[in-house]
Amino acid sequence: MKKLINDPESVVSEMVAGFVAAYPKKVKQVPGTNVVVRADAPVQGKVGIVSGGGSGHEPAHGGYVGKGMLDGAVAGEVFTSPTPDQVFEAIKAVDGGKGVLLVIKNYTGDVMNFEMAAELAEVEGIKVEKVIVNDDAAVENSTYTVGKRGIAGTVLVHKIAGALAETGATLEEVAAVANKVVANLSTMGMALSPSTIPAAGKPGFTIDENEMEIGTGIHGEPGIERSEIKTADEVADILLNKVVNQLHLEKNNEVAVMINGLGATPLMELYIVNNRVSSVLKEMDISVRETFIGEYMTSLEMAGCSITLLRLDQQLSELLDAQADTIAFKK
Amino acid sequence: MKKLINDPESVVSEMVAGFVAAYPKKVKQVPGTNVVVRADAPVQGKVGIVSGGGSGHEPAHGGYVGKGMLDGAVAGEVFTSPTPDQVFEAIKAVDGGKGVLLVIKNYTGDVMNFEMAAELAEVEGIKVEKVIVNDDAAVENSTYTVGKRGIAGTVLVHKIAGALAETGATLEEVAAVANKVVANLSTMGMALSPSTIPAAGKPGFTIDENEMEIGTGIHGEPGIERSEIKTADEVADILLNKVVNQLHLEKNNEVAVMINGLGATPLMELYIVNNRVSSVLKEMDISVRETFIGEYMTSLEMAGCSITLLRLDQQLSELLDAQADTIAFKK
Amino acid sequence: MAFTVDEAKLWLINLNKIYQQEKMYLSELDQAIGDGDHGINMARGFNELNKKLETAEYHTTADLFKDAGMVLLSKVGGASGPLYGTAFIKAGGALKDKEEVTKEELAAALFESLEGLKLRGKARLEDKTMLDVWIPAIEFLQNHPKVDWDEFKKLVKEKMEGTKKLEAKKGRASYLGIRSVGHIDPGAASSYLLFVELARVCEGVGL
Amino acid sequence: MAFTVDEAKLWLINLNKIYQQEKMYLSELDQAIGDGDHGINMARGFNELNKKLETAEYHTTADLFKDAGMVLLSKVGGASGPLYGTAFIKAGGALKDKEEVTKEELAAALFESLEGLKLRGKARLEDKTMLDVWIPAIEFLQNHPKVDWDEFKKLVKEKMEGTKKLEAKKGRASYLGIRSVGHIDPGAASSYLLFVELARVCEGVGL
Ligand SMILES: Nc1ncnc2c1ncn2[C@@H]1O[C@H](COP(=O)(O)OP(=O)(O)O)[C@@H](O)[C@H]1O
Ligand SMILES: Nc1ncnc2c1ncn2[C@@H]1O[C@H](COP(=O)(O)OP(=O)(O)O)[C@@H](O)[C@H]1O
Ligand SMILES: [Mg+2]
Ligand SMILES: [Mg+2]
Ligand SMILES: [Mg+2]
Ligand SMILES: [Mg+2]
Repeated sequence: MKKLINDPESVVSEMVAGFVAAYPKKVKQVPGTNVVVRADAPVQGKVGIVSGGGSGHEPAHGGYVGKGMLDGAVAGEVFTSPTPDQVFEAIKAVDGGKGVLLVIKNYTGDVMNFEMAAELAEVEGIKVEKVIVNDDAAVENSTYTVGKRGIAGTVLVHKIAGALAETGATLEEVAAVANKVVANLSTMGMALSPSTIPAAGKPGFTIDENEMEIGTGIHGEPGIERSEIKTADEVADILLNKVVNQLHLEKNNEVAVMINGLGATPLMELYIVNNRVSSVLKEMDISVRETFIGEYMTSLEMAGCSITLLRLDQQLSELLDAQADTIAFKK
Repeated sequence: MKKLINDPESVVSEMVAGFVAAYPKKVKQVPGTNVVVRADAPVQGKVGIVSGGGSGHEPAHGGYVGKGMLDGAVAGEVFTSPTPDQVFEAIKAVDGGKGVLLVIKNYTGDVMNFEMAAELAEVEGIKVEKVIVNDDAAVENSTYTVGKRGIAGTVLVHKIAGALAETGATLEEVAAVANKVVANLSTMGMALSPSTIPAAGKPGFTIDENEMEIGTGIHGEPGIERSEIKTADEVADILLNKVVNQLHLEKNNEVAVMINGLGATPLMELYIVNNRVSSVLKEMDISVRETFIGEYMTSLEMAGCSITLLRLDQQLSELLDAQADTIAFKK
Repeated sequence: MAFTVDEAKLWLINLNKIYQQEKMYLSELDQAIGDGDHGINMARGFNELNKKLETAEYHTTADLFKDAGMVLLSKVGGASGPLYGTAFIKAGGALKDKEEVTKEELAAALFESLEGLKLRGKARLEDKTMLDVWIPAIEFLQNHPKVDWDEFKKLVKEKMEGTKKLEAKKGRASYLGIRSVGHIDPGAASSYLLFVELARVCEGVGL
Repeated sequence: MAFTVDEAKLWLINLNKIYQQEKMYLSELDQAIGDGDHGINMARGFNELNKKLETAEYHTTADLFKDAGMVLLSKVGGASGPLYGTAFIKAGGALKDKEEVTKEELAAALFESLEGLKLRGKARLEDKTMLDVWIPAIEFLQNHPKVDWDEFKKLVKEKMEGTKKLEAKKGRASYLGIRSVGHIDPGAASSYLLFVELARVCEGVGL
């Protein structure tokens, strides 16, 4: 394991400290926690939005704290959901009187911890709504299982819910639009190499020089299936196909596209993937309103990428276009 | 070699195509070249700024094309300076009548190719100035050698020269401020793992599990010295020290800080490095006007980072703060 | 003989030692079918709990368990944090202010823990989770007026190992689908360790 | 006997084959003390040149060289592109419209190439660059009225290998300082190949 760290036990607290030190005009830390909130939090008369999860997904989630997106982000230990007390601190720090929306990625741990925090907040009289993001097309949905995971598409939920919250909308309205995004959102990922949790010291899985994993999540976990390594175009086709089918996209639909790097994959390769994605979508007469390419939701130093599509309508388009001024996402 | 590519021979052209397809409102490609220019190029009455170099440094340089930074970027083959004809195409495409500034990183190849392009442009009656960026503190300067390399600090030259060009300044003024940035700029890098040129198929150097390279550049080349792997704080101290000395920084100086990831190093680790950098600078009474953390000038999938400091004065501060609207750098 | 606050404390202190020892083993189980942090999470949480136990004084097992639950809740994280946290908080709640706890009372308290786990995690038997150890363990305690602790240890071991053949329906391992078969569930393993250590402590006082 | 446009063409066509063969070798030399692309650059440039030669017709060596220089300039890239490009353009310029070229004229043309290289790259002898092959090679050609091509080949080989002991002062290898010692300069190696192939062609026509 080769990492620029001091002590595996303190990576999260040092990361949060280094992050807050870099951007004092944009964010502040809730003392004694790994919670980061807008410098001007709580914003009175605005629904607060809190997200978070395990660390190791940077710039998620602290990078999305700011005007037009999140009010607060909670950083758990690496790949480990944050605890209810930390989430509760975030809720309290961002509540400006209109209630707080929790944007939760669909993992058992995240759901349970955020739920318990919501219960604590309600006891204190803070109105809380939850939206569960489950954009991962790799996992089958079933009433007997926990269902699909939340992965990179979550950033677009932050963007659009955040934009609506800026307009002074109610908690119910903000939750409704977040759920609408989730209903129109699909992501599929793949990995060429695994990532290593600092405290574990060795990678989450091993993978041969000529293999790749399809359907990986963002927690260094193995994917849904393993295959021979393929070209960028073939990979793009596999991922895109799954996502397009999942969303039942049709001619003349309009979408936003996100090509997300998982950590170690150069931007060059993401652009090459987009070269294929954009031409396939064009052939399908699906129009692309905006393309996001970069590292939005990573998995430490995993090599690989995910493709996200969000089907847009008038409302979602306008909110997507709205101003956002965060550290990792500016419009 | 595990890469998301189709053919090592065509990575650059596919990358440029995928890039331009993603951002049609911001950039356009000069047909038949790997040159990318502002969508509104040439901007009349504004000095044009062209930079570029080998590919593999993404988001440099295409990501910095846009209002307030570059007018054009030329992408050579991977880690290979672009050829004079391509640079010449960029100069022609961005000249709005006030001449063109070439921002060149100090490599023999870049200097020669850009110089030849400048000679071609002058024959056509286009006024051209050149600024050579040599911010790499790892390399000793000497009249007998080529001198210091240009690395991540180059992005701040783009930022500040670009901001002045937006004000309608003359070519001489823009070149002068670019040179002022260079005179106050210093960067030092290190690597934990090498990168692989697609067409070469294997890494540029090998490095043991318990070793690191100090003083690496951005071309997958070995560094200046090899040492035992150290903690993030120790690494930060080594790099920062060198840069602070190089600039002869003193109490009450004001600087901009850039912690640049070389490709595979997670943002988490860059934040941890900044945790140290910001506290050491504070102890030294050097004030930080702004901190940039992220992947600004990469070396494919190399793991490692560089630290850049730019000493600011009134003029540089104002230009640093000015608006910029590019794909990879927004203010 | 009875289970007092000292026994409860001994259980948790020993458990901490065990989770520190088994940190890598539990994480490796989690690397195979999850995200590889289960041992790290348990070791972090119980280490914090241990620090607390070194300084705090408790008069009742109920208070001890409630506090333990709160520490685990705020220090373990992930899926196991709210689950183990809930388990101890519920057990504490069930024991009220009793100073000594009989075997029946302990069984009843742990039954409340199990109910809490089910409510929080919504998992069922054979979903390949810690419940596959908890459900048979509590059933055994409730159905045997006099517990044969060796039998009990054998049972939880069997059930823990039995998760190997199951396909996960809950938790991260469920994303692997059929590929989750063939691996022991990490939470079942940590729960197995918890029950074995409970058995040892109970044997010691002849419960 | 003379060096005609056919010989010039043969030289470049053979050189292309050689650079394709030695692509990995030259890149490995460059990986040791540079950025690892020299073989890739040369192979790309000469491949393009070869394509051009397959279709274009030339009446003079001068035109052929000038065109070759332009192709190399726009296809090789890096440091070697402008250098080899310049070398051929300068040689072409020196040869004007001669249809046949004597040994003296060829030597004089290559001397112009060398002057171009020096002007463009500002390197000097023993800076560990291609000049460490070019300078002695041209000197030899100019100082020997009748060239012993075997001697010539021996000389350029020696000079190429001689770069091993030098510390680089120019080009990327200079960043390595003392660590550049012990490796052959990749540009010296590609220039060595260029001169060896020139010798073979000249031998063939008895120049
Ligand atoms: N819904 C659930 N009900 C009961 N136990 C669960 C549930 N989901 C997960 N678990 C248990 O939690 C364990 C994983 O814990 P841990 O690795 O610490 O958290 P995470 O999965 O969030 O990384 C699993 O092995 C399983 O036994
Ligand atoms: N200033 C110079 N003068 C002459 N030759 C040079 C000079 N700089 C570099 N070279 C030659 O160029 C070679 C490297 O070429 P190449 O690898 O293609 O370009 P780059 O160094 O830009 O990657 C070196 O081995 C050296 O022989
Ligand atoms: Mg986890
Ligand atoms: Mg090169
Ligand atoms: Mg886990
Ligand atoms: Mg090279």
